[in-house]
Amino acid sequence: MSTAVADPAIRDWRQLLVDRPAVALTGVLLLLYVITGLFAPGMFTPNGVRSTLLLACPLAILAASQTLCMLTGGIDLSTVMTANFAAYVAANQSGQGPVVALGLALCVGLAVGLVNGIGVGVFKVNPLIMTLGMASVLLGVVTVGLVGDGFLSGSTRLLPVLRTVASGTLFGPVPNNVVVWALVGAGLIFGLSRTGLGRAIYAVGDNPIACRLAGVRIWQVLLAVYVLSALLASLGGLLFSGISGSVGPDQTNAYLLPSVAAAVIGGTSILGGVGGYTGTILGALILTVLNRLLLTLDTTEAFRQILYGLIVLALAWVYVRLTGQRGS
Amino acid sequence: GGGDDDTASGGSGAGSGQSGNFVIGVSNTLAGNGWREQMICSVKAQALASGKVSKVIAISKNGGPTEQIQDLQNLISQGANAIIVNPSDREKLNPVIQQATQKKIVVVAVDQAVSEPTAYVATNDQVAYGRLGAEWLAEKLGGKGNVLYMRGIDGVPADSDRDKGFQEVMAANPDIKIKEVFTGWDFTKGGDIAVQELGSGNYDGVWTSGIDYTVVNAFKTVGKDPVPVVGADNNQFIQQLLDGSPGAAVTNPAVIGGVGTAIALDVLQGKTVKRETLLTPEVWDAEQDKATLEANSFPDRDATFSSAVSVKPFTTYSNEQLFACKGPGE
Amino acid sequence: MTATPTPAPKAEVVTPLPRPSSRLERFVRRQGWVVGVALLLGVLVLWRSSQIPAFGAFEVRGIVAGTMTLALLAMAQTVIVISGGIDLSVGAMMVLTNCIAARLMLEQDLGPVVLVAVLVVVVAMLLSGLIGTVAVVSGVPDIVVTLAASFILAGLALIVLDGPGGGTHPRFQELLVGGFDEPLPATLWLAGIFLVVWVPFKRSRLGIATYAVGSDRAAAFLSGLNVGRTRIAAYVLGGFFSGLAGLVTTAFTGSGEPRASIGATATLTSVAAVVLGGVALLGGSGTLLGPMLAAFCLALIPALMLGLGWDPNYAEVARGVIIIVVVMIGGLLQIPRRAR
Amino acid sequence: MTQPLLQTTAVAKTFGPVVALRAVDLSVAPGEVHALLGANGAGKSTLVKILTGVLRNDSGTVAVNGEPVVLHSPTEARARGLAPVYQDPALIRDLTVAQNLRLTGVDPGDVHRELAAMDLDGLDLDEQVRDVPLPFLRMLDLARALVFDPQLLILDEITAALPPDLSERVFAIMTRWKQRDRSVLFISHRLAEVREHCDMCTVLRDGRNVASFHPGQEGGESQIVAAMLGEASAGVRDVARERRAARERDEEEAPRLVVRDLLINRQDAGVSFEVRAGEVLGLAALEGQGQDRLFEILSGNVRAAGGEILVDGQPVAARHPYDAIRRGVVLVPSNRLMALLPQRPIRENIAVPLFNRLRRWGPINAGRERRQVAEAVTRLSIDTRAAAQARRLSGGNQQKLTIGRWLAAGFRTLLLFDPTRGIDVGTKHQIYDLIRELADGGAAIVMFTSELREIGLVCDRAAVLHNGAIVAELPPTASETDLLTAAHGLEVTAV
Ligand SMILES: Nc1ncnc2c1ncn2[C@@H]1O[C@H](COP(=O)(O)OP(=O)(O)OP(=O)(O)O)[C@@H](O)[C@H]1O
Ligand SMILES: Nc1ncnc2c1ncn2[C@@H]1O[C@H](COP(=O)(O)OP(=O)(O)OP(=O)(O)O)[C@@H](O)[C@H]1O
Ligand SMILES: [Mg+2]
Ligand SMILES: [Mg+2]
Repeated sequence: MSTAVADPAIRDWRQLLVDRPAVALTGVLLLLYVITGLFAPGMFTPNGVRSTLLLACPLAILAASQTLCMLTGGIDLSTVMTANFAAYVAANQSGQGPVVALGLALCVGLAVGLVNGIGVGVFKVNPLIMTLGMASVLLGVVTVGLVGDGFLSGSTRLLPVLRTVASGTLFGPVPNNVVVWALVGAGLIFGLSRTGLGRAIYAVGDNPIACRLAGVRIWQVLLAVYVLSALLASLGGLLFSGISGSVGPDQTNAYLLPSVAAAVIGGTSILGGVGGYTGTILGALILTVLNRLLLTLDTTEAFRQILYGLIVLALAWVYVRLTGQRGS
Repeated sequence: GGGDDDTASGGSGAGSGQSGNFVIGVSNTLAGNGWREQMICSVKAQALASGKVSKVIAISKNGGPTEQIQDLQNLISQGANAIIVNPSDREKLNPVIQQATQKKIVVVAVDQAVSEPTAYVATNDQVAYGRLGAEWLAEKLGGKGNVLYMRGIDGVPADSDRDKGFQEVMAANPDIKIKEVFTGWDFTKGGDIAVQELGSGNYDGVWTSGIDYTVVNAFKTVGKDPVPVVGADNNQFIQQLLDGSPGAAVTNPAVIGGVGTAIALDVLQGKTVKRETLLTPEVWDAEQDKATLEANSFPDRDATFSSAVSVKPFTTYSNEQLFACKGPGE
Repeated sequence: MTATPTPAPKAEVVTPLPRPSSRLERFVRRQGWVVGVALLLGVLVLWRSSQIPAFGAFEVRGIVAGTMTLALLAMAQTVIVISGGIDLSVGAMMVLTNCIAARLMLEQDLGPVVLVAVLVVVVAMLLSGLIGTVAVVSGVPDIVVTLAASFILAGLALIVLDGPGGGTHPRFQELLVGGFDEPLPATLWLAGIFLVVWVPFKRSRLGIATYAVGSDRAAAFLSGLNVGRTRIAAYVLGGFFSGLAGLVTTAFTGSGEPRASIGATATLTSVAAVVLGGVALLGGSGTLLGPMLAAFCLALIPALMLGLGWDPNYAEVARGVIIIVVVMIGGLLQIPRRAR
Repeated sequence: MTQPLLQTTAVAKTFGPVVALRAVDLSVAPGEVHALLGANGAGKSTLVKILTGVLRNDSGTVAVNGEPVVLHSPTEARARGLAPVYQDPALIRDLTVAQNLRLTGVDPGDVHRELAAMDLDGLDLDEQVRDVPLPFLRMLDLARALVFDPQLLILDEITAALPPDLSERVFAIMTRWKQRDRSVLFISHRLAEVREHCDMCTVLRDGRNVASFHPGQEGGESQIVAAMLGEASAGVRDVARERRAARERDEEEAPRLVVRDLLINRQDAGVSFEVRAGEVLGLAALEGQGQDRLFEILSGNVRAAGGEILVDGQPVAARHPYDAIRRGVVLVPSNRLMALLPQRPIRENIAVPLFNRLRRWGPINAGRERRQVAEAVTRLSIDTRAAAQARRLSGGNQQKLTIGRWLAAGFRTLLLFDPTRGIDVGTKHQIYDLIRELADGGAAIVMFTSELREIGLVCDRAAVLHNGAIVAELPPTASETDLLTAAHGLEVTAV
């Protein structure tokens, strides 16, 4: 820990990275995109841009729910199971029309979020354990529902509206689902910085004791966060199913760790109190482009995993170094 | 597996000819997968239709060989007379299967083979699956073009076998350029990869290892015209073919479970049965086999429902029994 | 308590010594949870044995050998949690060591196979120590470091073995997990590791230091401990256990499997076992025995469901609910103690 | 003159923007019991930590027996003959006492011997630390330090938590050490102890040693107090005093906050007092008389064991600080870690209470918020250069933030717990002025202070807390000696 005052230029540069991680991350993203483009020229076509946006969208939405939880110093390990469950329910109930099907899917999110929120907020169960347990419960419920003549068995038909949202094109390289993403993103960015709830979320993550003394009822904030998180997870699951045109009981499982990674890369601290959704958006885009690069390079799955891990670790390390905040 | 058709050495005397109260165990390590669930339903349906079974105990939960070994042990402990197992590994289950046969339990590996000689094996011919689809595609493309080759999971026997059949055909068609990717037999992941590949590359045909309908969807997602896609007999894919997507379905019947059950019951009743039963896939062309496709289209079943619902002469259940998915006494 | 007035009169009052707690009280306070888990395990085993026609060596071996991996992973997680960390890479470490072992042991004689086994455990200890070092040096929270490490280890596993494969010596399998009707080897190994590794460790200065660092890093530092080195040592010991878990997997299945999802599931279950075993996630308390027994309880649930004629997938639900409820109860039990 | 056993020269230490020590010269002779004195936050404990290798000084030198040393760890310090008993017990709660001892490489048998020498051999070393009462933990800490047979025994406020009989045993050890021609560095806020048992004292103020003399001499105690307090800048001081004098008292007004027989701990006698609008009640107490808990109870953070709190005549049974805040009762804790959002900007720090209601979870009126925050910032003249993260602010500015929060949110009764701890003189007086201004604006204020002088500066009345009960109510003009006497639980004769 050097307390010596660094050269002012360096200090400014560091300060910029600390205060505006988005700037640095955008740089990383553009660089990565260009590098990928050199190997896959298709990336520079509208279609290349479009498929990047398309694939980043559900990841970014799952990462949004992770971001919210992490800002309060928690984590949500049940996001992907919630996403799977919700998407499956929507496809399973699509016969009843889009309103009922989507409503039921969001109800899944609401229920999961309420239970998580009550566990974490009211009963003060460690979020890791609470959401881990919840993931286990959901896995069991979904599988039980699927096997034999369970409540989820029977035909699954993707809602046409999800196909339209996921595969339609708004204009140029912009797919329809970016609209949903933009709405969610705008809502989150505005919500986190310009609403009372947003302020409370940061405050609870930064110092729960101070929050309590300032009269903030922490359980309410946590309940809201976990409900929002689960609703976002449901939405992510729905968009996911729209892109692939399929649902499966484990379709988003591979996105659990990337969703955390996107938030970490985006500068959200797992200890709470700092970060935001702008960074997460960039984190999700970076991971998507990185994925594409690794796919193009014909690297093995093995190499991809290793690089993935190293990059997440390196970025987290850089943040801790820059901001001088160390783990407890 | 050997080409000579010995009978399996274990379990043949187990049933001692009596009928009626057999308990059949099922072990599956991919829970909630439509194809696998249908496989289990076909076991139940066949058990019911046979009238010789009192109970089917199905363990369908996610896991690998480690878990499956335990599942098999549990089925042995529960007193099963025959076990239908979709093995998660060719070798690793051998010791526990040996244990089962020592305890006079008939073990039938379905869908994928095990190397244990005391077990019976009923599989779809995966080499033929790879070859037939590839032949269809090569012919469709006139022997040249770019093909997106979407495999399953690297190293899994079924994938290697299919690759063998596929590569045989490709060796004969040197003008076809292939780009190989692995889908992990995951519809979502396969769809993702298809979006990326089709979005930025140019392909004249796609061969899939059964991850088919999400690939067809990907054409719409990236806004390109579909090219011929070789898929499996997934219900949704059949619909897409009927709706005019170019392509062909190569059957990979999930009711192989029912086939295995029929074999197990034969053994239990003292009949002599070949150790290996190999089912040869059929190819259903979108244009030429419309009638077959329509006969095997089940619009109100699941997207991944395997449309080949019976395998004669093994299965004897009705479609209703299969759809009901109820074993004896349920 | 009164302050000394000016001028201080010589104190007449004698402050009484605290009443020493009885052995029983102490035992209940320190080992009560473990005893509870042990009782629960006993009940579950009895229940299971009543469900099936014959409960004998075959069943016992099935339970012990089948759960050994999980029990070892739970131990790995326990050590690291006690030291105040958490390791989301234990499962991936197990997968990696499984793959290394299976690859190197393929078609080897027993001698080399045993050598490989030692080597693999050493590799696991080194890697885990490296992960711990990164966590200590970088100051990045353990959870992020080990999460990233789990990707890296899973990737390495795929490099070692690009698909299911490899093999081992049949004698090695028998030595580690025993034949189908031999519950003894697996049981002896677990008991042996507990007695030979854990008990001396817990009594050693390093063991006490591990608890100290997990309980209160600042106070541990004031007591003259090298906090970083102690934390790394915990990771090394954790690596020892995960390495053993990999070996047991190799022995149990006779081959290697690089699938990452196996590791991820195992990691989460190890955390669950730790929590069920009465080890506080905050660190500094708990024993190795609790999580070990808890792993067995968790593993018995699906079999019990099957015996009840329920879909064994309800076991997942039961597992999740049990974890959450136990943590809630643990939290409630803590309240009166904290108030002291 | 003989060579000092310990000599520090210009030792300095800063924690980020907080300057704990500026330049400290300290010299301890062999065979001397040396007192280290100073107000809260003067830097005593920081110095102890530097002397024992826990912290590294930014500059300056430490010499032991004339040889300059750089200490990297407590173990190294012990090897040099410096053994500490820290202010906070350095025992790990989850371990047994014996395990703790083994950690430090101490044989439990040796400790048992030392304990026996102090007549405490009944202590069971296999007990878990969390189950041993605090005074005995202190004695254990001491016994552990003694095992090292140090040249210099460093005792940081060891007597603060000890009952008189145990304190006596500590003094006996100090005497024994002196007789063996070894030394003790003794830290205490109890001047009587210092006067009676110490040969020399050094007083720290504002991070410097400001005086060194023999405390037992005639007038030693007042000399210590003078050195500790320093000459407060008289001009500013009078502003607060004048304001108070100018206040028109309205005795008819109903009391804002009434506390009746409030039990801080179950066995206490109970606390009773009243505060009116426009009045500042000063609370004086020695360390550990239940003042922290009293404030936590008043602010709704913890529940009382019994008794009654009335706000504007209405009984309040707050289950959460929110309930108290709704009744206008707000707390400024002394520990900024309990009040700050260290990683958030000034603006969010000030605005937290504004969002503690579900109703306020919606969009923020940015303009209004900015105005409210700016007003608080201006009124407290908070330095906003490091506004992006509160943890980058200096200690004084951090403290202002915690008050500014309530200026923005509004309140009727203000609970201030040692609001000027660790703050420099200039800022202190700004805060005194502010307190008076707030009172004049109609607020009722209860202020606990560890600097008795502040009672005379800002308060209208003083209440003295001892052993969980108010033992005296004194006018602000009461001398510090009177306050101190009362704080010790003794009768104050002349007022
Ligand atoms: N780790 C730290 N980080 C930041 N500031 C610190 C730290 N430790 C001490 N300080 C600050 O240094 C100053 C001196 O603190 P120190 O504990 O040495 O005071 P003290 O004289 O021992 O006071 P007391 O009589 O209350 O024990 C205080 O302002 C304190 O807030
Ligand atoms: N890292 C930083 N970045 C920007 N500004 C800083 C930083 N650290 C300190 N400052 C600013 O420099 C000012 C001077 O800091 P310093 O610690 O000297 O204050 P101080 O005189 O001790 O004040 P106080 O009496 O309130 O403690 C602080 O008020 C703060 O706003
Ligand atoms: Mg300062
Ligand atoms: Mg101090």
